[in-house]
Amino acid sequence: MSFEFVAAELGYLMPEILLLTLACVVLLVDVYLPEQLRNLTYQLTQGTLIGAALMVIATYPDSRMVVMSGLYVNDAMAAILKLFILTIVFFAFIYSRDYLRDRGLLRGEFFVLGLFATLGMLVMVSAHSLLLVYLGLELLSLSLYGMVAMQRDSHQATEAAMKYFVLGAIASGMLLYGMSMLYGVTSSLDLNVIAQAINANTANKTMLVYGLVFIVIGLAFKLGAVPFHMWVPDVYQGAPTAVTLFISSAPKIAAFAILIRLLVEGLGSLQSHWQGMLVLLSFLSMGLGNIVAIAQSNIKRMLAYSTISHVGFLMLGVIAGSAKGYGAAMFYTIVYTLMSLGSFGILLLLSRVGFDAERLEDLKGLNERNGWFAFIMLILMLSMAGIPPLLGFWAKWVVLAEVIQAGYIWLAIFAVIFSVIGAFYYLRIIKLMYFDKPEDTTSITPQTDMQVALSTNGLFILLLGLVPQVLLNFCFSAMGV
Amino acid sequence: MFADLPLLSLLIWLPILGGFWVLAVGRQDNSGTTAKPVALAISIVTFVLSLPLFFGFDSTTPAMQFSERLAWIPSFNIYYHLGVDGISMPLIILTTFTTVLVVLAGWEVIQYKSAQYMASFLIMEGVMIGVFASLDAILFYVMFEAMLVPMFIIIGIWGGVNRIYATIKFFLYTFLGSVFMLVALLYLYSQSDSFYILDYHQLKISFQAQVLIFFAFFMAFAVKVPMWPVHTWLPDAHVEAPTGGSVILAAIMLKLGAYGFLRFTLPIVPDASKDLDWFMIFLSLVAVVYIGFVALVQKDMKKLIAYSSISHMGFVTLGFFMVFRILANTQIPPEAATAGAAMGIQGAMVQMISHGFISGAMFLCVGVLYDRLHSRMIHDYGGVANTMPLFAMFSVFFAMSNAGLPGTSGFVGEFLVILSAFKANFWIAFLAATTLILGAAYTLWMVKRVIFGKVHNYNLDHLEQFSNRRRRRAESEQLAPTGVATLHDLNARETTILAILAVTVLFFGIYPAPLLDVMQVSVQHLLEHISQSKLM
Amino acid sequence: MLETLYYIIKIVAIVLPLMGCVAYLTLAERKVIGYIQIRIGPNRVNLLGLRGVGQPLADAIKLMFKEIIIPSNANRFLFLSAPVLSIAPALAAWAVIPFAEGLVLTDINAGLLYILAMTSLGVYGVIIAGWASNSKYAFLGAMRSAAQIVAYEIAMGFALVGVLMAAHSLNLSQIVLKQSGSILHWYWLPLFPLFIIYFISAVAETNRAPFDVAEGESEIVAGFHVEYSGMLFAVFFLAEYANMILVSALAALMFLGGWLSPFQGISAFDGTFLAQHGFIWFALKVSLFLFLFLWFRATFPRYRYDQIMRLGWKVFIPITIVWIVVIGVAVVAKLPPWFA
Amino acid sequence: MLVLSDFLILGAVLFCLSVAGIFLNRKNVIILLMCIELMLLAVNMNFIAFSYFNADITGQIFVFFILTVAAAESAIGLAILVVLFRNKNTINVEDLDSMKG
Amino acid sequence: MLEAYFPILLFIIIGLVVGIAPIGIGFLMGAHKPDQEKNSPYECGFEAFEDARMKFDVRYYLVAILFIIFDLEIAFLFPWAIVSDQLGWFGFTAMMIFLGILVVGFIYEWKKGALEWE
Repeated sequence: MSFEFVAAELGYLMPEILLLTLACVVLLVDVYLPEQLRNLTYQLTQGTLIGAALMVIATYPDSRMVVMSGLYVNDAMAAILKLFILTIVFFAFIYSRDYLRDRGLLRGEFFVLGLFATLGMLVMVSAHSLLLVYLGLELLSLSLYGMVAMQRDSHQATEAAMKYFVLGAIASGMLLYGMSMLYGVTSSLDLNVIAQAINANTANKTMLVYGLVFIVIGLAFKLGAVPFHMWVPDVYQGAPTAVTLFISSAPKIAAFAILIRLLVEGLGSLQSHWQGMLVLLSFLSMGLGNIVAIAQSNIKRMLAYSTISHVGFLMLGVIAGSAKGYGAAMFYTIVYTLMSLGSFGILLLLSRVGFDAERLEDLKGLNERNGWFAFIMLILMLSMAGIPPLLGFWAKWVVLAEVIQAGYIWLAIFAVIFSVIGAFYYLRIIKLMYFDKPEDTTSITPQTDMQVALSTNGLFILLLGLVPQVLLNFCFSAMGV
Repeated sequence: MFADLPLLSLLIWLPILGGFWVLAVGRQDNSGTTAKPVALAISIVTFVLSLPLFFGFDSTTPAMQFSERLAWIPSFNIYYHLGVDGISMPLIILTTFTTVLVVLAGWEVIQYKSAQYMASFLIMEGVMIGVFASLDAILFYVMFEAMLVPMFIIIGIWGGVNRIYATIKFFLYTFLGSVFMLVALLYLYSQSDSFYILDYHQLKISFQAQVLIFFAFFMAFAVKVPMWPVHTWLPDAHVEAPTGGSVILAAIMLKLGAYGFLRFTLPIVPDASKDLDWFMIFLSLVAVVYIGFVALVQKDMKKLIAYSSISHMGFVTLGFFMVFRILANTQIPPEAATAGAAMGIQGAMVQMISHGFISGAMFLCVGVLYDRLHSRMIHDYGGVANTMPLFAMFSVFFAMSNAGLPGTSGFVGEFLVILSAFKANFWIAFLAATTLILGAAYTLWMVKRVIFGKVHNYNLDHLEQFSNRRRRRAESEQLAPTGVATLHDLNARETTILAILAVTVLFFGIYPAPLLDVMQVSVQHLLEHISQSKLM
Repeated sequence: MLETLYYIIKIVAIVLPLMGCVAYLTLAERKVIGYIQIRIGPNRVNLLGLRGVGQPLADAIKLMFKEIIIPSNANRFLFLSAPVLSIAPALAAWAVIPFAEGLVLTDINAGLLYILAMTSLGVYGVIIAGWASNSKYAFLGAMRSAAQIVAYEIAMGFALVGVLMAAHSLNLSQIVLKQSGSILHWYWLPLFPLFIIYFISAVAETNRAPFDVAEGESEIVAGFHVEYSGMLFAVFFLAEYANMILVSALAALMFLGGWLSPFQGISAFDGTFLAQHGFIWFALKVSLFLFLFLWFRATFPRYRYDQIMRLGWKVFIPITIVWIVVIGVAVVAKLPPWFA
Repeated sequence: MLVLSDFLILGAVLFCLSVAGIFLNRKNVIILLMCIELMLLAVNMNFIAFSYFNADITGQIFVFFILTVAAAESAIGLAILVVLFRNKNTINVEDLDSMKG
Repeated sequence: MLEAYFPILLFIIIGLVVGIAPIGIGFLMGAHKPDQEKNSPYECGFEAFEDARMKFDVRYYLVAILFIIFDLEIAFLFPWAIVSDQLGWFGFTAMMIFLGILVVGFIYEWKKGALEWE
């Protein structure tokens, strides 16, 4: 690899550069800030995200640009995913603020770690080299480990952090091992070169597939697909809800991005090999996720299993193996993160000083306590269950359409059966909110910005469900459909 | 003047947006003093707007009318495509009509979160119209599923004691059924690259695929109808639902399943339908006969009517799936066979409409009683005619029409179906005809026990504690007159509702021609599709 | 095979004098400190008529006959391996030290890296000794020592980065040769802060006074090796002094021009033996640093532990970072005479 | 002379050892951390072997980054270990079971 | 090139021998009369009443963690330092960014009191 540095190419990296710089600034500002000005950290963080988003828009590429000697790619997919990541993180911070303040976690570290995690995600999204994939992934993962462990006096949080750490590290190890095989066979870390080498049939197929297995396992670990999902429920349950919110939302987008970058852009010609593996992972994830979720009494844990099942659905789009299929998977990922964001947002809304809304019972009678947010939660849950015309339905719909197009009808049938099973536990939440009497009648009075944000989040799911083409256009154009 | 209005869109979106408006104006107010009039106004406007559909309808063409077509999801060739023909148009009017009555029915009873109640029904109305008006398969599916949510909420919030079990059962049953349809639609899309339902009617499909698609559709529509043995959600849902919910369920939602058979199964997979018609006929007859017997032993009035609905809907599916037998019958001339088949379908259609009116009316009657005494048990009543003569009159009338009394609309449908059944097979016709007896038996027996006989006048709430019947009886005689004895007759609102229904039932019973006319051409057209093989 | 033998002979030729130096460094220490404190120091064991010169030999023989005590509950294997782990790297590092031009066992390119690796291994001996002894004092001493070594290793590492930036080579001979010219070309001048920091860090790394809290006789008796006796203790002792010589040698190589003559480039001395490069200059420079070690011990009181850590983290590291930036500019700007 | 496959086999053996260590070890979290480290070293072994035999330097650059990340990872791992121990007074793997379901 | 490292291996072995030999001599020549008191760990005259491998200050951990990070930074600086003259201003700027981030972290831990020891 020869490295040619062209200063002008730095322009494409502006979002990342800005994020990194300002994350450092936030870190420094925070340590010098007196306690009563702590809000400034928050505002700076949000400003940073907005700035980065503007940069993404400013650097929106007309065509696929591979810069920095093949390390970094800026294409429509990258730009769109980045915008969503930044927006989702922005919302996540709005939701988290009061919760964190109540628990004494509203420290600069949370925001700085969040920003670094975001940076990691952006790097993953734009990675065009195994090296960058790895670095972005680790930057994200390490920040997340830290965020989970932030609640130092909580047994569960630290235990969750440990589990997350160990299993996350194993995942990285697996991924790396696979990458080493790819590198060995193709002598390059550049995804394009790898793809060409495989296409040209100069590469040793056996070793490639051997490496591919490890890469898929590593990705499955990171995504939380069965049977590599062990960490998901524990981390979701143990982490402070604000962190769970964070983990369950934007990082999925980044994980999706590397799934595409590695499997499709890098190893596209091995499709026949990875398709089979993904079919298995997807089937197991949808099945186990939905079935086990029914048995949960902790809502965070339930949502964790729901995540697992959604990951299975997401993979359906990738299994389809067509550009449209990838677009469908991208659509699914984005929609899922939006729903997850909103659902955990509601949980944060219900939590107060000294009280974490975690049990299913805590949602009882939400309709009487606050009809509007019960309605928002209703939308979110129905959307997760895939009831039309909400966005979640379209997400399931497009991946199913594509997987059927690809001929996997049996998989689609199982998918719909599992989603009906899944509908049960979402309905149970609606039941608790609407049909049961509240146990606790304290009114819910969130800050205005939180109200606005949550409402936007929920209504987005509802209204965009009526015109899904808007979002579909983004996803399909990103995949060049 | 209506020609250039997007009438169908209006019919769909007016109630839905109106529903949200009702939510907004009435959110602070449990009893709904503002929400209810607004809701009523919206439902009436919607009904009025639906009338031009009927009067402006060109019954000489099978083509889709009042069409609207907008690109919706161009990536998948999905259009916002609406239109009605002679099959769907009457059902839309049935929907708008019933909704007005339902809103009225909830006027006094609903005192808890009234705005949400009214809004749910209005949204429901819009969505149901959407189902009937959709010409795009995905639009249809979206509407078909979206309907579950308001109903889920209606049963869950305003329902009876076991409402939660019932509503979740209802939701999951219907949801499970319909997702298979989704897979089938997606498969059809992968074959035709289109979601236009009428395109599917032209599509050539291999037999094996047809069978699979048939069963996928069957899962969706049979649950909705509901056919035996997937009917078990219906009695539960009916029993637990508030009166309005029951009415909508019985009058319209069940029709969606039957409509689905007509719109999807028969024309899209005629070969599979033909091959499997024995299966459908068998299930329909089971519904007619076996469920009829089940209805006979019910103690709960709502349950009884629910089973009666299943039984009547069996008639509808029977009418649909008999056509293959009739067309294949070599003993009658082909023209007669075609006419007979058309008669069967038309009869089933009329049966659908009339059952919509009648079962709705019967649920309203039960609702009237339930509002007063908070019991649906037959044995808690008796001699109601003494205290509520007006009500008794209506009850008896609707019971008669439910049993298929000539002169009421209930008779027309049943008669036509049985008549055409004779052209298929005597034994089918014979078994179908038992409904005349069974229907009369269970309905009239219920009426006898509730309306006539000795007046029950004890305080039900007080007597709840005694499980022993004799002890109850003994207790009751020492109490001051309560119960049935204290009933007051129908008020003006209730009278109006029931009277409107009674007039309608009578009108179509005596003069079904308008209904049959609008259907005629569309049904003929449909038959052509059914009788062509779609094999690849 | 013959080659191996040849190497072994060479190695022995390095190790034996080195051990001799170590032995006599102990004597020198006692003597120097004695004189600084205005007393005589060891003067009883005469050898070749010199008073006190036999002292190290006598000490060695005494230690040989001492009982080796292995405390109960100690981890026997680790307990015994700790001293070996201390001394082996301290000796092995000499493999790449050039004593004069070309006078080096093996002239590898990554010499400095190798040295760094070897000196870093020394800390294991300390930690293992403290852990294996199963004694609170030993444990505490080991922890302190480890934290201290680790802290100063960073400062030391940064200082070495400065040297590398100036020399552009990891090869120690190259580093020396880059300094040729005159005494002003030696790196002590351009890298003055790093030079000072390197040497102080070296003192701390070897756990020598005034940074000897790990042993801290008056607080924790003897720190990590409190439980060691006889020859086990002797080996630790040897390791400490061998390390002292090693870091002095490194300081001489990297900052004082190794074997280069200080009179190089001064015309008055041209042609005299003083201007000749050679082992003698190297030895003198090493001796100078060793003398400083002894001088420190005689002069400074022991630092408090928090002062040690503060010095390492909050003074040395910032200074080294700043100086690296300064040198970076100088290197890129090709500042003469050192970076041209 | 050593050939590529020798290094790969060594790498694979190290990798398997680490995975086995992670999944068989039920006692001490620190051992888990060490196994993870071993796993990364196994990968490094692969990368360096490939880099050497393919005469391509990028593999070694990757190793450099892996080393760095491994250090950061172990730093975070140790930090989590410390808070975990302060909370639960144990670092026994089997005691990490407060969440079930 | 690897041959140059052979003497190093020899040297390490000899270093180990030099370490082991005196200990062996010590065992051979020295007395060997252990008793319980002699073998008990040093404890200022008290009986040892608990395991010596006790809990210790978390700061030691902290130092260890910081060390790992900083030492790695040095590992990055080494190769750069060697070729810093060839890289010119580009290499310099890149490394300054790297050092800058390092300094940010350093300031952070300083302000957070991770370097305090009292």
